[in-house]
Amino acid sequence: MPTDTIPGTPPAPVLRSGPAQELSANPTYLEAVGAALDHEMERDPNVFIIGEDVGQFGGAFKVTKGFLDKYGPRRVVDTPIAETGFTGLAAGAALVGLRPVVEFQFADFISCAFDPIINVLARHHWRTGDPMPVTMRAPFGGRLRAGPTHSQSVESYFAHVPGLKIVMPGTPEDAAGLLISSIRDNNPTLYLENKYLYRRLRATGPLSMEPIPLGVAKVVHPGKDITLVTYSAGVHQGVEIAQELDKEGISVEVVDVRTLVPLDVETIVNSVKKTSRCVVLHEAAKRLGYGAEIAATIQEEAFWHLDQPVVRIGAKNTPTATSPPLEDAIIPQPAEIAETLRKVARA
Amino acid sequence: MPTDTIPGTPPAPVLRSGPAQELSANPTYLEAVGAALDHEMERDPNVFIIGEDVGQFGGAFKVTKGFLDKYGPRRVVDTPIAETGFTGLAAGAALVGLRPVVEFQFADFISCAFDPIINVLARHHWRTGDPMPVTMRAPFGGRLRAGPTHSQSVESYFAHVPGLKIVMPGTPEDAAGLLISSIRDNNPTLYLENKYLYRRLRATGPLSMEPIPLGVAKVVHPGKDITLVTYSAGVHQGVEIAQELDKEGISVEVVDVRTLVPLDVETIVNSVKKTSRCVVLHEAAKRLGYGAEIAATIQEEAFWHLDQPVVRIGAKNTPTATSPPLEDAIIPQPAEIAETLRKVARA
Amino acid sequence: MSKTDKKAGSETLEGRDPELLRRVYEVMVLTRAVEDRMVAMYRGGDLLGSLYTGHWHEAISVGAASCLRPDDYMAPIHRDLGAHLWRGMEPWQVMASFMGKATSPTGGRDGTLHYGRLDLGIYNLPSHIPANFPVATGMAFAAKYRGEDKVCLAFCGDGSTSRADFHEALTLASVQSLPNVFVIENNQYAYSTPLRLTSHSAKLSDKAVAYGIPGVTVDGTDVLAVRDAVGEAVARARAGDGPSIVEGVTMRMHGHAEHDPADYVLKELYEEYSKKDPVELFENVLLKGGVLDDDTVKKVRDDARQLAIAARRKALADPMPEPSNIEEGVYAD
Amino acid sequence: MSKTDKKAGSETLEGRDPELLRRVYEVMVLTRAVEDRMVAMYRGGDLLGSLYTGHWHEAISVGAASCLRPDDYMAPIHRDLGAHLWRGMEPWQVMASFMGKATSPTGGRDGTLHYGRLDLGIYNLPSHIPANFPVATGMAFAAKYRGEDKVCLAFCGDGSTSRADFHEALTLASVQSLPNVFVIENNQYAYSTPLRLTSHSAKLSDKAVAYGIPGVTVDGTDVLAVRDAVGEAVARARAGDGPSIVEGVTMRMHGHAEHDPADYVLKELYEEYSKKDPVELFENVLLKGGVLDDDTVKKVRDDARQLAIAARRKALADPMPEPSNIEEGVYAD
Ligand SMILES: Cc1ncc(C[n+]2csc(CCOP(=O)(O)OP(=O)(O)O)c2C)c(N)n1
Ligand SMILES: Cc1ncc(C[n+]2csc(CCOP(=O)(O)OP(=O)(O)O)c2C)c(N)n1
Ligand SMILES: [Mg+2]
Ligand SMILES: [Mg+2]
Repeated sequence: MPTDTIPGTPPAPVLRSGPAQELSANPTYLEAVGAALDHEMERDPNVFIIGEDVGQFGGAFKVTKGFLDKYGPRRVVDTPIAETGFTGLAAGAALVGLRPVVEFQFADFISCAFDPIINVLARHHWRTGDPMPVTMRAPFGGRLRAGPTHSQSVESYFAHVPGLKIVMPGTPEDAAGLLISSIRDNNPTLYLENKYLYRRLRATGPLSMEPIPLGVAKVVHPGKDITLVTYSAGVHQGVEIAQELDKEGISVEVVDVRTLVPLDVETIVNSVKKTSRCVVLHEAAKRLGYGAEIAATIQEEAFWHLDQPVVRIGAKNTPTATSPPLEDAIIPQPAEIAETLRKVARA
Repeated sequence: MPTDTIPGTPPAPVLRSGPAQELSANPTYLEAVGAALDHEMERDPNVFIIGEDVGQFGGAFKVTKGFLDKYGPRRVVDTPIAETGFTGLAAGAALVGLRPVVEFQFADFISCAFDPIINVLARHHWRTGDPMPVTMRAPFGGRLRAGPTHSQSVESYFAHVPGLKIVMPGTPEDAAGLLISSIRDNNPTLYLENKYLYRRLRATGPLSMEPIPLGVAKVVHPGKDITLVTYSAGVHQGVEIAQELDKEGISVEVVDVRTLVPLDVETIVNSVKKTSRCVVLHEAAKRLGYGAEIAATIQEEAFWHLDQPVVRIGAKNTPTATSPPLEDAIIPQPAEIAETLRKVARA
Repeated sequence: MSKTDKKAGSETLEGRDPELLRRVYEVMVLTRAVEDRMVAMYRGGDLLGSLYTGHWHEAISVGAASCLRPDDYMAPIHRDLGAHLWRGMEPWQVMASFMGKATSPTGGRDGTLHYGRLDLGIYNLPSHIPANFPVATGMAFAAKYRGEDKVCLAFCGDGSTSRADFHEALTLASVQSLPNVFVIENNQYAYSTPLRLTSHSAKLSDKAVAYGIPGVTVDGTDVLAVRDAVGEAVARARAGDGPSIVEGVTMRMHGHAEHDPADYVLKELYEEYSKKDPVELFENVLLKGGVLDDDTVKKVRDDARQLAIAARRKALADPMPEPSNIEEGVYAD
Repeated sequence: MSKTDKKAGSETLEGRDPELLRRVYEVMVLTRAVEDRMVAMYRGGDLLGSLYTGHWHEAISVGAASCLRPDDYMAPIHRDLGAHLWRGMEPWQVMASFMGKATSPTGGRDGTLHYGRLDLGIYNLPSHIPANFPVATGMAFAAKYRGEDKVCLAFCGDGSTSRADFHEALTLASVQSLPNVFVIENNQYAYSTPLRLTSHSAKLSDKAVAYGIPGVTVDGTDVLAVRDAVGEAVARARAGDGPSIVEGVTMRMHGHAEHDPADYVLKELYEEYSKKDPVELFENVLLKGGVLDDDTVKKVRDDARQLAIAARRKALADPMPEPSNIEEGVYAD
């Protein structure tokens, strides 16, 4: 590692002490992201946030509200609309010792940074041995009636690419702990925030700022009849459905993979070896959604334990519609998910 | 369809009669692409080719050699280095009745047009009902010692995206017939040319200019013990290996899917239902390679016919190295493919 | 902010077609009336998401669109209701789009600002800005390819000038001498981002120098100044002399969208521009010039209000789409 | 082609440090010697793929690099062997890179022109051009962030000025007033594409107007003209006054790469520039100015040749990499 990447950053003056945002007793998913970012910026003067409208405006979804007052324009950087440019900028800053956190206003616009993400950030360490600690935050997903170019699930655009980590928290607790680990990770990390959950999902209590390791899945609801492998919004959906099916005598084990890359195959496979049946759920379109990788892997690793084929649930292979009746027909609904679990469990 | 998209193009003067390029008796994969493009440009005045160095230079790989002399600069358009720009230009031209064929100099550089491809071209027809007949040609793949940013397999960047068709011919005959269908198709089509095959693979005889329908797989080597599902360079590799394994008493059925989207699931599944064993092969990295979609689909559709799990063969989950011993260790080699087929067939 | 290059075009009405001036005025008034109704609908919770309006963009949007022939192409943005209405878009269709109704131009598949109709020669853009710029070069390319003398007029905001699409489209249009006119609607802000964080050039029209094409900045609240500049640019493009940039300077008088209180905006700017309502300014010019009298003005405003009210009634009554065919139409036959 | 803005800087050597001039000359000579050897290696089939050389780029590459401090950052391209050598890159490492040897800076994982060493403050760019431009803004951003007075110097070709990365990087650097210097190596062609199909602006440095920053065009075969212009720009950046563009006009005297016969190039250009070898031109200036005498010139050229020969020998003898750890290092710890 070149000497001049040893952090030489002067201790960053904090212009205002205390948290950038006051947290509620049961912080939301949105508050959890903000609190974790705040925590890391306080802890490490090399961490800064860059993106469109992240300063005075506090970001389109208000994740960075209060950050400008607390950290100043040096560490809270408003950019022109230039996704290719500021993603490449983050790469250059990371190469020489900073730890940029890039905010994409909507995950849909990460398409404009696809080139630098896969060709500048992802492949760099393997090519050169240089570090590339960039965290890319992006609010993704549908159900907000935002239409084909404001509702995309983007994980499948990137999961094939070597050198990226992909983090998709499903709870406020994980949102905090996984963002902290992402920022401390020395690799380019795609941290995808389900914007539908921002204000709808709350933590059960105060948040811990302990890092949660990347690559460790979690059994969020134990069960014995069937395994539901999912992530992001699928987690709370899955748990609610599992609780309902418990009453019907179907015991669903819900596994939250939490990070798609690296993927904790062991935890998934162990659950399937126990239940012998598996459904994979995500909001993204089904064709080459990450469910394809998970299903293909499960049948490779646990074929002899499977009583039924692994079933994938994803959105229809269409863009995401704006109009409610259309969007609801495209994105998997709880009733449909429950029905699929029943069918596979009872088959 | 708006009235002014009814082709109003004046018959295009052909400046020089006869083929743009003389074909050899057994045309190469490269000649097949050029001949099919030439055929369509002669046939339809709305078809034009646009890209970097496609004019006087005839393109980096010489696919359009002779085209400028034959069709002139109006229909053979040299561009600045502006992948986002000329891909969007093609979309606009297609909307009002032209049929652009875009050449990306290397498939690696299609990353710079990822945004318009998925957000402007792919989703447009579903959103609006307008046509979007754009064909995007890109030379992809490794084994030319060209390294991490000149050797990429790009199909997995796009196969998740609704509205695109993805065509990956494995023989000169298919290269011609599938390109003709792609150009006549009213949808954005990604036509991926394996550049390693350009001068290495020859047709068995003169080429037919009959269109080959998109979405129809082909059994290129019949067999009964095991199915090898593949595409592009995997086709001739697979057939050669199948012939070798015939001698060992292992009968391999090689299925060339030819188009990834739409995917001919029926032909694949029928073969697997016959052989009960399946290996999927591609040059792209394994994680979320298209083999994941194929394997997941097969176990969904033919689970009860499978004697063994579907095995995926793909490149290692690393960038593609430049140095021969490294690249050869990353990209699947014939011996490794044959060995996997033996294992699965005999298991 | 960008200084304007030329005096406002409204000093004199000499040599201008009164009939055309009246039509321009009518569409500007209708635009305002429809958007005011839509703001009410937003506040009343009738719309799906947020609402993007073009208050104070009417002069640029209608003025520029009015320089085109019906068979020319257009690639407008979310501030350009006026340009759509000029071309014959029905107000109720626009409302239906913001409501996700079955009767919207996309049948509710897309929605909000995505209502462009190709049968009116208008590109229906995605959210990514300015994706319409490269597409506009393609429409212009097609016209030139066919030997037609059509022009394509594309709009973008100040904030969009920093994007890849802007640069690559302008580069292509200039080296290929395409019949394009690129109008920059400089409303001082990109969402919350002020101009100085978007561009360091003195004027946004200075970017024309990078492409070796004409660039001019005009008062975007003066519809005749816009018409003069865009008219020149359209004539140049039609004559085969290539693309130009026209910057119109105005102010975004509402939030980025209606959900945005826009408390980040400098009060002075609001004060300055509250005195520069493009519709009122033009109305006064026409009254002073004797093209309109008070009765006509009243009638135009009443008709616009009635049309907007009727549109609102129809849009509210229109059905939501039915999902049965949702998987159809991903691919064209 | 771009006209130059200022007279060549070589009119006088007054006030220039002879020691520095000698070092610049030595590195230019070494660059030529090494590239001539590599051309021979290419023809001899010793290299993996093609070979990109910087013949006639030596003045821009070495001249610009020589304006930096050792702790400044640099983001050079495939014409800039000279800049790498100025910083201490070993010739044999470059040859090893084009051969995919284990001893190349990437150990054969990447290769050919991808040999930049971060320990020399040099970014190792991917193939996508000019991806090094946004990265260069980040290195400059980091320096400013830390209150250091480091500068980042980035190079690109004429053909790269049309790309997204060029525009977005320049926009960012200008609005944030980053300590960047952007050097455009205008060698008249982008692969087979002549300048007129790349840009419609009179000069490539005119693009600076779009970003409100200084832009200047100099004779890229005159190393002192380059040094004067880049030196000014570096001083400006270091003083906190923001980025600039310096265009150096030269000619690509070989094919795009050695496989390319470049028969599309205008003969006149070859003729004009065959008389403008930057190394010879500078040599004559130094001889005339009494900074060098014939013996020193002979010694410098002999030493360079010997160094290049030794490098070739070592690179040829070096081992190919061993694949056992190929899956390691995709992720950093
Ligand atoms: C590529 C891209 N990045 C970000 C956005 C989010 N966004 C939508 S509108 C907007 C501001 C646009 O400002 P400007 O171009 O000035 O147009 P205005 O809204 O001010 O009329 C932003 C950042 C987007 N639509 N596309
Ligand atoms: C985004 C992208 N598109 C296409 C290419 C292929 N390519 C490599 S070098 C080159 C020409 C570059 O010309 P210029 O920028 O003038 O540099 P020069 O080689 O002339 O020094 C092209 C088209 C590329 N590397 N990156
Ligand atoms: Mg604006
Ligand atoms: Mg060049």
